[in-house]
Amino acid sequence: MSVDWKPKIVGFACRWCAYAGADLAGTSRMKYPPSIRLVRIPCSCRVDPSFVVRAFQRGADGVLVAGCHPGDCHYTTGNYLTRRRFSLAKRFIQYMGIEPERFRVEWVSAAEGGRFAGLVEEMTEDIRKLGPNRKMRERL
Amino acid sequence: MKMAAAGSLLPLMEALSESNDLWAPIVEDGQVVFGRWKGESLPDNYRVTDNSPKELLLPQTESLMRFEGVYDQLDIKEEPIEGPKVAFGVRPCDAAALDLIAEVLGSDDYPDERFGQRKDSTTVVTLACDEAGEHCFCRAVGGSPASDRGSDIMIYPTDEGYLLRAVTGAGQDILRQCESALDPAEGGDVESAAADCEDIEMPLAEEISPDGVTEDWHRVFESPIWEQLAGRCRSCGICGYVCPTCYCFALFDDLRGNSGVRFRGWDSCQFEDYLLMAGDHNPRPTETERTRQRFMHKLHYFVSRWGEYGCVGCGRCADKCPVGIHMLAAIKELEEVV
Amino acid sequence: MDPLVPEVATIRKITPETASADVKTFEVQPDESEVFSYEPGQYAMLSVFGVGECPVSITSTYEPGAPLEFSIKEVGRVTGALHEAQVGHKIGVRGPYGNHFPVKQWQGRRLLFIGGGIGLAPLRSLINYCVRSRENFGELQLVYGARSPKDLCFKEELFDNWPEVSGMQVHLTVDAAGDDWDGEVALVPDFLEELSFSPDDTIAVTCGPPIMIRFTIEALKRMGFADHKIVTTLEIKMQCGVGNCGRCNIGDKYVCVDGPVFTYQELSSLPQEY
Amino acid sequence: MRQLQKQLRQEAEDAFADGHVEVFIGYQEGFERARPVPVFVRDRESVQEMVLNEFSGVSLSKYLLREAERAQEDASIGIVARGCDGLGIERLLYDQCISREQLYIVGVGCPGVVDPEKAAQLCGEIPVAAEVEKQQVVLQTSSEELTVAKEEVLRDKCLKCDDPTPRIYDALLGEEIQRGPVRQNRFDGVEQLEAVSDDERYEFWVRQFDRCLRCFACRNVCPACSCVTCSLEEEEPQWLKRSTSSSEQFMFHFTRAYHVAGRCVSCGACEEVCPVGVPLMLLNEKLLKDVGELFEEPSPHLPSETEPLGEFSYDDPEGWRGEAGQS
Repeated sequence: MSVDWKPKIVGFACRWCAYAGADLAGTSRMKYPPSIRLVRIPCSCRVDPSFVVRAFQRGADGVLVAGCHPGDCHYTTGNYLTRRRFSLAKRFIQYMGIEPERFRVEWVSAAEGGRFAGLVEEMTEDIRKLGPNRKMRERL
Repeated sequence: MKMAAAGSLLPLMEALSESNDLWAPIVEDGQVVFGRWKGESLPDNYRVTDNSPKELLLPQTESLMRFEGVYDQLDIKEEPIEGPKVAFGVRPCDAAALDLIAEVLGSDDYPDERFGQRKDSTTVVTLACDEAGEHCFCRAVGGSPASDRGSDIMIYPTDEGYLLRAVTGAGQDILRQCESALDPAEGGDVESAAADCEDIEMPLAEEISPDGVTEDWHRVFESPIWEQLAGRCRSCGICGYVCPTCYCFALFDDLRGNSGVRFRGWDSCQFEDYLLMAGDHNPRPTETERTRQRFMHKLHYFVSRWGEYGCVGCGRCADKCPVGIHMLAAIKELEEVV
Repeated sequence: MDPLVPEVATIRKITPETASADVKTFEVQPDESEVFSYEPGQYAMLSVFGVGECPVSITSTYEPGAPLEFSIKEVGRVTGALHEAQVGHKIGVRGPYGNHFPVKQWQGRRLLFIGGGIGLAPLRSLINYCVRSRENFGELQLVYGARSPKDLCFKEELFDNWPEVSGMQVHLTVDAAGDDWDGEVALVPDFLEELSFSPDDTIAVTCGPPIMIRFTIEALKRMGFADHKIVTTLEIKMQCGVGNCGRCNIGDKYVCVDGPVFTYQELSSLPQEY
Repeated sequence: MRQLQKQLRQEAEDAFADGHVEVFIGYQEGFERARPVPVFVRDRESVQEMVLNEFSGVSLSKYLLREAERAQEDASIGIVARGCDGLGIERLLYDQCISREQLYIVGVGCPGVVDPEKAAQLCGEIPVAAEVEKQQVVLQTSSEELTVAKEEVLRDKCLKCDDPTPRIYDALLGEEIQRGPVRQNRFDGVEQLEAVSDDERYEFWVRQFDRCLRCFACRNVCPACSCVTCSLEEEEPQWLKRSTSSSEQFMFHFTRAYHVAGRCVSCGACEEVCPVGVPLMLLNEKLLKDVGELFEEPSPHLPSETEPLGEFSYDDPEGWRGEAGQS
């Protein structure tokens, strides 16, 4: 592992909560590792599990899907579907051999800037320990 | 040049692998596949491998070139070709198939460089058959269980072990390389060993022959048998992908940012989108036209272009087709049409 | 060099042909070498890198040093990407491929060109060839139609250049017209029959949409043209252009190397899979 | 089975005589011994070509998609259905690809189908005939009769079957064979794989997927894969690149399996047609196992009005907490 390697995390963040939470972390000047690249999505249930595989293919060392807490979905029930979908997908991705630390699904509200920063910090540290991801990685 | 190996081919394979990239039939999760050799003896009683050795010469996907820049400052680099290989334990049908593909891809007008280079740098060590498998019919299409077509070295099984014969200069060189693992074939009669293989029973080939079935190809083309055969076709690509003589390919690009790769990859005429054009026109829209195309190509079009059948009788398509669309079944029904 | 690897070329000029610009003519010059020499009716494979490749007939007529010209209608992914390209952009070119119109055999004959829409593209190469060596051919007739006056391609040649050529006549028609059109309004095959050309010593060459070709051939046969004197070009999906990828066969013929130019006599002995 | 074949022909003949059946999907003798192939009988006279024996087991349900498209509006389609095809038909019904009124299902209480290759290993030749009895199978070769245990000679998927009789039919041939529970060990393979390390599991799949030829036979036979245009063939966005790199093979197999998650009826057709032996059911069954555990579906492979991934409950667990295999 090269000394200056830093984990790359792709984050899919719901625009109504997690993305706003990330914003809050920024405007509150909270410190967290610059390892995450956020993709703003309308709702966590917009995330197809194939997105996660695609992210690993294209070079992500970790993937985070972040949506509103159950009960708080802007579209009422989107995140309940997310919960079902990723309960299954998370296990399936691990079944294909991806370490569980590399892919997480979390609920982050717009008010939880600190929680968002903490999550990124925790994930970055977990992945740093694992090293770069080579699984499913494309070599073009 | 002839040599002998007593009992086992393992010492020969070990000797070959020392200075060569050795490929052979291997067992993987219970499947017999043609892959990079891993130190094991040849699988017991294998007939043909699931995949054909054609993929050594025409990989399922390969990148032809890389490009930097898309609309501007374009820089193209051709992809280098991997080093020489020895293909060991190839069956005579599969070795002949490599030669058959070379008819097309090696033709004078536009020789396929990548295929040609690989063909030149691959030494084919063929193991003649001492038994025909359930689906074998090489003899019906002009092949033989002892044929040395497309081979550099022939190995004939005998009661005592194996007799080896170099067919080409390249084969001779390779045999010399591993002389230590072989015995001089004193008293070994290669001709009679070959003749024994030649004579094995092959029930399917005795009954049915494609000779003449496509003479009146217009009639064959219009025959209702295509619709019957194709009725059960699943439009999957198994037959073409396991076929050692199918060579159809497609080109496709993959782009990341401003750089990318142009690939070449297998394609199958059984896929619905094989001939689908921009504007949704499809000259072969249903299973019927596509199934007919496959058989007509092997039994007539290939013959009229290259003077021989585009099939070597390995029987893979018959074995692997989930719904029993069998080359010989088609021929048998065509015989009735003619 | 692998035959499948194209040469990089630069787009020098883009000319919209139709009012809606769904057909554009691209002037293309290879970066590293001279333009290859080619015959009327041949085609080239054009690449937009990252998108793909497609066969396109060459619209220009070979002249040493002159750029290649391709008139392209936007129909699919690659042609769509080509339509987005700008002057100065790089594309890939390889060719020339396929057979060509047997212009040497046609010396001294009268030629009847029948085009529809973008089908005039491969004919343009042939027509300009004949115009350039005018003395080698008999009378030249062009019957050309498009959906509307706005869809007529190569207007300069249609209205200004070709009608001026001695012994050449241009007959235009449109399927539907507005106030700006005082010419013929008819489908090409009907117009053709109305004009009624003599089949004597004449070769009819037709290019256009499949449906137009079908009815044109029927009309030509009624006019007395023999099968081997009716010539057309086929379009089919291709990948390699050099007879290797196996895709474009019609019976035992490969459109990429045995075509795209076929006589109706040849076509009628092939399966109807095009 | 011979008796059942006679009954089947009678059923089919009656259906044609009634005039409402336009086509009857069943089996006929194939070109090779012990390999019957699908047949589409379109008239009363051809009914006699139909066979039903210990070897006729090719999955038929997916053909209904095409036949339904071609059939006249008021005509119906007859089909022979073993238990596995029965579930496949149910799948197509719940997915509204076909309607029940369109179908005339002749169910078969299926004792299991003989794998001709396994039989050939035991007999030294492909048997001429076979009879499946309670716990054993009698194989008839050209020269002898051999009695073997079911486990030795039935298709792998039959050994794990707990739905031998279709749940819906218009006529039933033979006795209804009671549902499992045969599959107490159904998820053994999945559990073994869950038990190894992530790296080992990854290597396992790399090896399996590298053999994959991308022939798409698994998708083409799957009764749960009924999309008009498959996402795997979509060009924009191109979900699946055409390269067969290890990376793309993961994308393919992930997508294929996940797109039928909660809808797979465990008929085993995909694995059966795979020409290179990719253990596709290990993927499907992992999803079935997790659907069962997470959403408390006792028989997750049985089709029903609701789809596990099309609904939710307010107190669903967060399945991503905990390791693979734990609930």
